[in-house]
Amino acid sequence: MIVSELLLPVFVVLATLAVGAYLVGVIDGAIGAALGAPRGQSAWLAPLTQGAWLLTQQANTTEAPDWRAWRLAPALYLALAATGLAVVPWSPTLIPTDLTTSVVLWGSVEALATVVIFLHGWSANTLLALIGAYRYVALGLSYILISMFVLIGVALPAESLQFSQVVASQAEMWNVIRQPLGLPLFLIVGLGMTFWGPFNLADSRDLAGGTASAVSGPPRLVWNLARAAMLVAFSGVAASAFLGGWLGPWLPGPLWMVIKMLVVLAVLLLIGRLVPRVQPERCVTLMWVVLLPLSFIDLIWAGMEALL
Amino acid sequence: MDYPLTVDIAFLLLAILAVVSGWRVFCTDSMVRASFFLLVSFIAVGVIMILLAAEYLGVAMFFMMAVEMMVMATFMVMFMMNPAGLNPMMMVHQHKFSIAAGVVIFVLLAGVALLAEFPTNPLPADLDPVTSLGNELLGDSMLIFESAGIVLLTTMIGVVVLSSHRGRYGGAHEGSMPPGLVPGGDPAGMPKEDEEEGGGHHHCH
Amino acid sequence: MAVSWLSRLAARARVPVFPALGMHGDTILHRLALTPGIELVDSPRHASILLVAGGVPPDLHEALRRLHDQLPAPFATLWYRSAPLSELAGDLRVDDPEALPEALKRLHRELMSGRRDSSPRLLPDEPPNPWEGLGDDGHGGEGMMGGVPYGRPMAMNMHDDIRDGLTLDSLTVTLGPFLPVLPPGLGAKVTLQGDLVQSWVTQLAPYPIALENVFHEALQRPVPIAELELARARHHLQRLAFSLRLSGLEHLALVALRLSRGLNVESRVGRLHRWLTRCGFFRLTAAGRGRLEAGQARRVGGIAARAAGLEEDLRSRDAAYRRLGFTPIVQRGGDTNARWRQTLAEIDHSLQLACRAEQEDLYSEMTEAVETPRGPWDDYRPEDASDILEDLLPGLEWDEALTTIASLDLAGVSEWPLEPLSETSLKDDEERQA
Amino acid sequence: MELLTLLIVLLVALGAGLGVQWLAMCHQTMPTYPQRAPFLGGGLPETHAWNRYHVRYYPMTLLLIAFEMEMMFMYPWAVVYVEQGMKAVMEMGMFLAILSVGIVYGWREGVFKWQ
Amino acid sequence: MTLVTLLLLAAALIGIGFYGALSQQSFVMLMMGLELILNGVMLAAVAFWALSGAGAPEGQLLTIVVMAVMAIEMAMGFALVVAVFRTKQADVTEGITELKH
Repeated sequence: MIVSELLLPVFVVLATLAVGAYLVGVIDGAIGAALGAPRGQSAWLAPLTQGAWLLTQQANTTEAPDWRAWRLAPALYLALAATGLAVVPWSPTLIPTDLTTSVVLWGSVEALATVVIFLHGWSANTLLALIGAYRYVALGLSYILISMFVLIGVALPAESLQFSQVVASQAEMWNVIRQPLGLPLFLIVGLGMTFWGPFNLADSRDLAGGTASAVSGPPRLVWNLARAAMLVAFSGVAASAFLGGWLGPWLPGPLWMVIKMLVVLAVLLLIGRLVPRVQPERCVTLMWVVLLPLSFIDLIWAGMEALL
Repeated sequence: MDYPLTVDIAFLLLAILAVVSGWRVFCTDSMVRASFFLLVSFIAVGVIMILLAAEYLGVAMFFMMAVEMMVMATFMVMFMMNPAGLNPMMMVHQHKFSIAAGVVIFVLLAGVALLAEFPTNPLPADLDPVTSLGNELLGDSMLIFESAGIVLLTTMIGVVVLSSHRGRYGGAHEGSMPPGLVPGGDPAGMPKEDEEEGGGHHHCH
Repeated sequence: MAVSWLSRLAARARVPVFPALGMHGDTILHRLALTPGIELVDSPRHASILLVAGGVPPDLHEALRRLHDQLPAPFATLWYRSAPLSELAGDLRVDDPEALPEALKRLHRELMSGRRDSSPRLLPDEPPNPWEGLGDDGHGGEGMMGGVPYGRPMAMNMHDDIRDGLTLDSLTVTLGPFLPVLPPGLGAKVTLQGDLVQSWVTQLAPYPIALENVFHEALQRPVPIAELELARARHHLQRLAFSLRLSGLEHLALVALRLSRGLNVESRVGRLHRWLTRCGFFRLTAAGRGRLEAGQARRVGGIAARAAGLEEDLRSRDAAYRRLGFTPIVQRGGDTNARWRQTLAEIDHSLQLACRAEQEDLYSEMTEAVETPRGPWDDYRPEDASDILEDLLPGLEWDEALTTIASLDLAGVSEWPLEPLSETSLKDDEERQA
Repeated sequence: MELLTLLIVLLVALGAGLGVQWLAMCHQTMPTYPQRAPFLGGGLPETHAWNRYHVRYYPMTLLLIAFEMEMMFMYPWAVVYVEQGMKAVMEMGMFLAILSVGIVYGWREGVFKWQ
Repeated sequence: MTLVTLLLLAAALIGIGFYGALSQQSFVMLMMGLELILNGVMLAAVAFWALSGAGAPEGQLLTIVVMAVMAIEMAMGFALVVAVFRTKQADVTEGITELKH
């Protein structure tokens, strides 16, 4: 009883987080190599060696950082990723946290992520990190509305705010087909949330690493890990909300989840490498003027579809 | 209604967290920390709401307050001197009076809570809080719901008018000038600039 | 036991190298970017090796010391074609570009296994201002804004705002000369309000760039046009690669670098151009900011001038080019976007010219002047124009400002030509690894 | 039980994140002052970076907190949407239409631009 | 966790909020005090809803309305701060009272 209801879900979430974060490194390396980065060591080993190096490096500090916030921010980001992954259902019976409002809980994870990323940049007390932090707030406050509209879109046919119900409602047809605008918009949200690729406004190259520019050693390892873990959590949510979660023929449910999550991850990492960074001002305008109306349309579409 | 012991312990910890972080808001030097202490206080209250079976309200509290406190932090940093609290400071007035007022309010409310007899009507077992809230919104309280929309719209327009500097018609202070009576002339019905600026001088404490 | 296992794993990591560029050091970076097992990082905090590439002028030594001390231990410094600072006389110096990647990797391995100690700190361990035990609370601060809390004064309101009339604090910093997102050697005193550049004063001009020898030869005797045009295209491709890397398009930057490395008359940039258009580079990243006035554009010359609509190209005066039917390409706009469109168009044009010139075996005829990739070189070499940034950048957001700088080729031309690197070895490198 | 699982997951992740940082750092010495100076490519700042930071998108954030309230109403609405049918469509349509006016107005006034 | 303990917690939050709202000079800090008061009010509303109101939906609606009030108060408050700051460069409450003169 304890094992099946408590230990197993906890183990599943934490193991997925760890293995998933490692796989993010592997897939990203493989995509990079496929796109023509010079081939060094095998992609399987690269994340491990990088992690080992960061563990042996000295942790940098700045002149007068906000110590507690600075050390807490990476750990909190990791904890948020874990929370996000905990609401993802793996099969009709294996659901780590089956809150009746798990969709809303995921929304709060998105909102809190903005706070944590801001805190990471703010507490370093250096110019480049500060700019990165504030830029991210502009993005974080813009994508949140899009994400909520899109997720309400998937909650409509399910008549519930529970991810397990959302998955169950896709038995006939996956939401990715039923609401064609939803997944692309949600993927953009995911890139924003993990500040990956085109929406890397927080840790970008023009800021010499942005919020992470003054961080080295173990704190940087935790930060990178948390970012990858958040990507994993996001892919889990995207797979449940749009790709039918555990549903699928022949294979057992959790396996389908893994496959779908890997697909979402690969797509996200590919977009991250192919699209240039968007300028902050353009990014905010794009979110509010183009993507927000699109998410409106998605919601109306979903509403009509659910009633017919 | 009886709750299991774990819930009671959790409530106790959360209550302490909510009060302590609420208190820390006013005695920390860093504005960012102050905003996020307030956020922690809200989150603790949100978790208590979830324990009370108001799952939707509790979780919604997280995301509403995360956004609001994020905005709060940016504004705090914008407008407060020494926003990170590098130098300790105490920007308070009527300090003793405020403490007294706070204590009096607490004692009064606590007295009401302790002495008044409230009916005990726990939640029906089959109640789905979210559904009942949804039905209420679309049914009896439809008017509240729609008027909230109007009020929010007014807020949005007011906010834009007040805060936006560079509007469609140029800068905010220019935009507030009526056009001149003759082309290129002084704005109609406006006092001269120096009169308008007359009373302003800085207050530093 | 566990530690040795960890350090053995760490020794196999990609070598994180932070490059501090001296004179003409950027050529080696193009090579390192394509070398397997080396990672060029953006912040010294993310590096285990500081690579000083090229000679650093003595007036920058102080900045170099500051940079050197910012790497977290364990780290080492490697000097490539550069004399080590006097305190670091025992450091490793490598002059052979082919031995460099291996030297970097070996250095990293030695650091990780503990066979080499971390480089010593050069500057004394003192705060910028003494603070301990001073001031109201023993942390150096006085009152609300005064004093030097923890060693530095607090930011104060210095300037009125340029855009929206809220007069908040401004930050003044000196940037460079080793900031990897700026052209090598450029240093400036910048005042920022929020993320907006409020004022920019160029303090250190970027290092003069060394052009390929063919441009210097062209001033003495006729040279093959094909060679001249290929050298021009190579220069532009390398600048494009820098900008693409800045905007997060690593793989396209590598495409541009590979193209420039193996450039011949058969090469074409059409595919690169199409990719750039499709991925939204022109719309999302290089959007119309940093517009040059005609006067500024004429001062900068070259691509910047032609992107602003000035039809100025010394090549149209050369009879041999006229025979090839040369007419200068121009864009309207004069902003970042127009400059990159112009750059791509000119690379393409240069390659076509080179192709035809080689078939007809044409030589340049005019020797009193030559159009360099940086601008016209007639009586004078193109000079440094980095002070136009002072007019151009105020009001731009940080990202826009850097994109604008990257799109402008502002450094003067060095009187010495580029030392040729051998081109064969790198191919071997890559093939061996694959 | 669900909340307990969530709590354990959260605490383990938080603990792991803090633990990795703490374990590796409890042995090391404090970096020197020159190392702690902010990285500006060899340059130096004059002051602390913390300042009254001029956020350039503040009208957008204010618009957001007003607009975001609508989410509070939308989630419960989504649950009863199918049950209530056209009535739900009409009411929420009206509500959203009212609020969209605000967004359009804000856009026309240029609040999404850097001020 | 009973109704009384919940109300005590709410009272404590409201008390601290009152202290903050009355004592802080800065306008933004004053708003934080108001927020804390509303926090206590929301908690009390939910407590009544769960333990004393038999789950009447109005209890939840009241909480949402309080939240809306909070959002409006914040948005308008900050907009006012911006407008006042632009003309007066003041961020403390005394600076705003001078508008009357």
